[in-house]
Amino acid sequence: MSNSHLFLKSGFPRAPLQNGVGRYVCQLQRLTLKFCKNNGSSRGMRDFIENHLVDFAKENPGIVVYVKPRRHRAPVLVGEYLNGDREWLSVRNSTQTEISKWIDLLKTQNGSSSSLRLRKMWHTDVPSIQGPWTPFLLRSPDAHNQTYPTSEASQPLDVPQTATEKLIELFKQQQLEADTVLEQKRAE
Amino acid sequence: MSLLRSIAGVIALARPINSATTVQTRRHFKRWVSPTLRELAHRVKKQGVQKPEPRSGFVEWNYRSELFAFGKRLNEDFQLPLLQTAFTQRTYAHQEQERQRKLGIAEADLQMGDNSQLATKGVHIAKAYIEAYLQNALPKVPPVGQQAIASYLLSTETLAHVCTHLGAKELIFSTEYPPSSETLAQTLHAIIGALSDSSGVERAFLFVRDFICTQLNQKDLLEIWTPEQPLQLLGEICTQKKLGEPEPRLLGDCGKNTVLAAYHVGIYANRQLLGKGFGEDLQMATETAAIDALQTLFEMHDDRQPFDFRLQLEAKNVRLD
Amino acid sequence: MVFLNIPLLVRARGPDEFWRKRRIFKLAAHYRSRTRNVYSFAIRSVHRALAYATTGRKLKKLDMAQLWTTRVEAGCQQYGVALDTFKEGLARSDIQLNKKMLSDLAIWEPRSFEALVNISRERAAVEGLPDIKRRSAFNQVYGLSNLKLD
Amino acid sequence: MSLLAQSMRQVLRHTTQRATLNGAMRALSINQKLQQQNKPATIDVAAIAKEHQQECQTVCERINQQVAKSEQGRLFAVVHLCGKQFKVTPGDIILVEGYWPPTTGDEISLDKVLLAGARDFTLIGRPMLDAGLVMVKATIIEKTLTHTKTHFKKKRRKQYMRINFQRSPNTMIRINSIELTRPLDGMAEAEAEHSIRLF
Repeated sequence: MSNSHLFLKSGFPRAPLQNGVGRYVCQLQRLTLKFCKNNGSSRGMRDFIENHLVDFAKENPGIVVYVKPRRHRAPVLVGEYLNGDREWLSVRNSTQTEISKWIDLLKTQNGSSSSLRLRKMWHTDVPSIQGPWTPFLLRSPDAHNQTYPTSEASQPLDVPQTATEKLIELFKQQQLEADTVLEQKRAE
Repeated sequence: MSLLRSIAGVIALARPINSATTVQTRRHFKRWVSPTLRELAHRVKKQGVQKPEPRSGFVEWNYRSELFAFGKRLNEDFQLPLLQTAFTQRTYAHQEQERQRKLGIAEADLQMGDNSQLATKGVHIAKAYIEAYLQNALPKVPPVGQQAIASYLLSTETLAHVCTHLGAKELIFSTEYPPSSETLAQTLHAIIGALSDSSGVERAFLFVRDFICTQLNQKDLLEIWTPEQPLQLLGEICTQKKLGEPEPRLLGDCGKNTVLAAYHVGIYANRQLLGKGFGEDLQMATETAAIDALQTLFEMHDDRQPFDFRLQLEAKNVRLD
Repeated sequence: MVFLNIPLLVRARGPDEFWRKRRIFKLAAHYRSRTRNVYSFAIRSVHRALAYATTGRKLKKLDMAQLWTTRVEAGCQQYGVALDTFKEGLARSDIQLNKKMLSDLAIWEPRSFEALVNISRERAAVEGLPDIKRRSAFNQVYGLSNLKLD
Repeated sequence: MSLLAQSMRQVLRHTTQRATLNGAMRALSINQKLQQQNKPATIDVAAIAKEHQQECQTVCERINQQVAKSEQGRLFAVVHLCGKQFKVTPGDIILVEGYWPPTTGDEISLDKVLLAGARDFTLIGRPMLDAGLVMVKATIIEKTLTHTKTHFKKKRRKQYMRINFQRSPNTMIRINSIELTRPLDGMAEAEAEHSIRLF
């Protein structure tokens, strides 16, 4: 029986339901705050509920907030997301500022991201616009029906000019100049 | 000697105990915790796979605030009773009425609206808007293609996918849980209908654009609709547009008589290249080349103008007959 | 006054080490037989794995950089330009695309990559960089003819 | 040796009707200036500069026509963001690592565009394209922490073992649209005001 499910899953960055293309929808659906009324470890949670919870609920009408006092149980934040993920966060002995930070994180998340190792930092379904490189891209069609070995393809490249070729070239240039001089004389 | 040793032993033992008591007693994991948890897990496993129980069955559940949050999350304003009717299925409504009748509640206040009319209205709005949107975004695609894309967008799977991701799965009143994709699709239509009733058709159009049309973002249109006989279709279109008769030419090949043969075929109409395609054999390569040519003619390529999802379609050109 | 009689003092074995060992066993769940089940074996391989993971994160960045350079080199080899000439040409015409972008363009946008090679080859010719005259080994089959240089 | 960038002319030899141009106007403009310095006086410099100017204008016209008829299709851009470069098209997702102030739901425009391109042309910035030429709009859709990375150090037989757990923040951005806002107008404007852009 494979134990791969115990290991950290890896994946690629995805946004649920093309979020952000049409409009941005906050993905946190429900937030449950569980705490104990008189235990010391829930003090931060109790302060947060007294001072900040109402403003938080006013600012984010799209998130349903449940408060669940439980006797002798550790304070816990549970966030439920639109794609069905459920993020369980123990906030034992944390102050109200830390709790509000964790709640902001829950609010801006798309799902429980702590369980996914990202393998890439970008994602696109249209990687190529000018067409991906193919071996046929730069091959000129006339190279297609050549049967190798052809003499022209088997020449060495960048062979330096031999002396005789250089001489022939110079002679030709002289010829040209001689002709042009002759023409000018004849023209006058 | 043994007496001395035993007294020393007791003293030695006594010291750590009272030292433990003086230090604030550190609470460790009790030794009975892990065996108990293991036993519980074993029993749960023995029970076998359980049916997922609905979230609405939990203690912390308030339907009214969930409805309110649903509306606010999509920053639309719904009328809550209307939205509630949008979520109640007809079968559930009947079941409720029977139960209330059995309890002897007077017939008058037994009315429990179901979402069938809202759903029909929603279907109507969604279909009209999507067709207008596709007409505006993909003008050159033939009606068959636009119809195929519209039916893909309005298919039950896509609608069910959108509905679950809007968070409606928990809010639906229906007999069976989890709700089937048909109920989810119908609920999404009902939500569109409810939205058009409570805040006007304009908002409903924006809702359809933002949640249903965006499923086409970066989507390969060939996956949704591929022309059946590309070559014949290409021939017809070339004659219509008087481009000249399309004829395939081999542009290149490699590994000709091996298993991994690759042919690169281009389709030309009077010396103008229409499309290029690869394939294992010539027939398949011409097929892909024809499809590629059709894509360029219909402007369905990946590198066409991307869909504009911030476009405000005026209501007048969305025929709501 | 607490009377500690013998039965009470039989054994006090302290906290349950199940949870401490569980953290190691979770990381070793996919190992082979004894290294998965025996704690002393598991902890060794887990420590080794965590050390590999830590160094691996740095190595991955170096490998990716190496991969990108080879791809860019292959890309500009088609046009008969050496990699350092290509990079020098781009730097001098102050185009600051990094290796990742150049390799992405070489694969997915060959026309833009060709334009960049053109610019850098022009710049190299103007500035007189050394090995601009070297022709590509596959000149008439591949892209050099596209550049239609003299 | 003709120093003019051949990319101006049709690049692909076989008869693809999609002409391939390269809009590297600014590269050319500065190119000519440099040529003038180290070119012997014999070659008529003004003629070459005029020809280059002409070439650039034709390219810009063709691009402007295509953009006017909105036939340029999907644009891609290379964007510089938080120290990294991304190749983006509309509808993409990119992730920025580390602390980044913008929060979810914000609409931002990314203006460090190094290169923008379409099927038929590429605009190469040196090093960046002009301020308002390419408009890349994006929305922030998620701000999370990565998964817990363990930084583990151990020295054998030296009783030295350190383990630190780390979850660094990252931001997911959706690219909404990339458009060319202004028509291209050759080099005239490029030299005129080299506004220093403070970033």
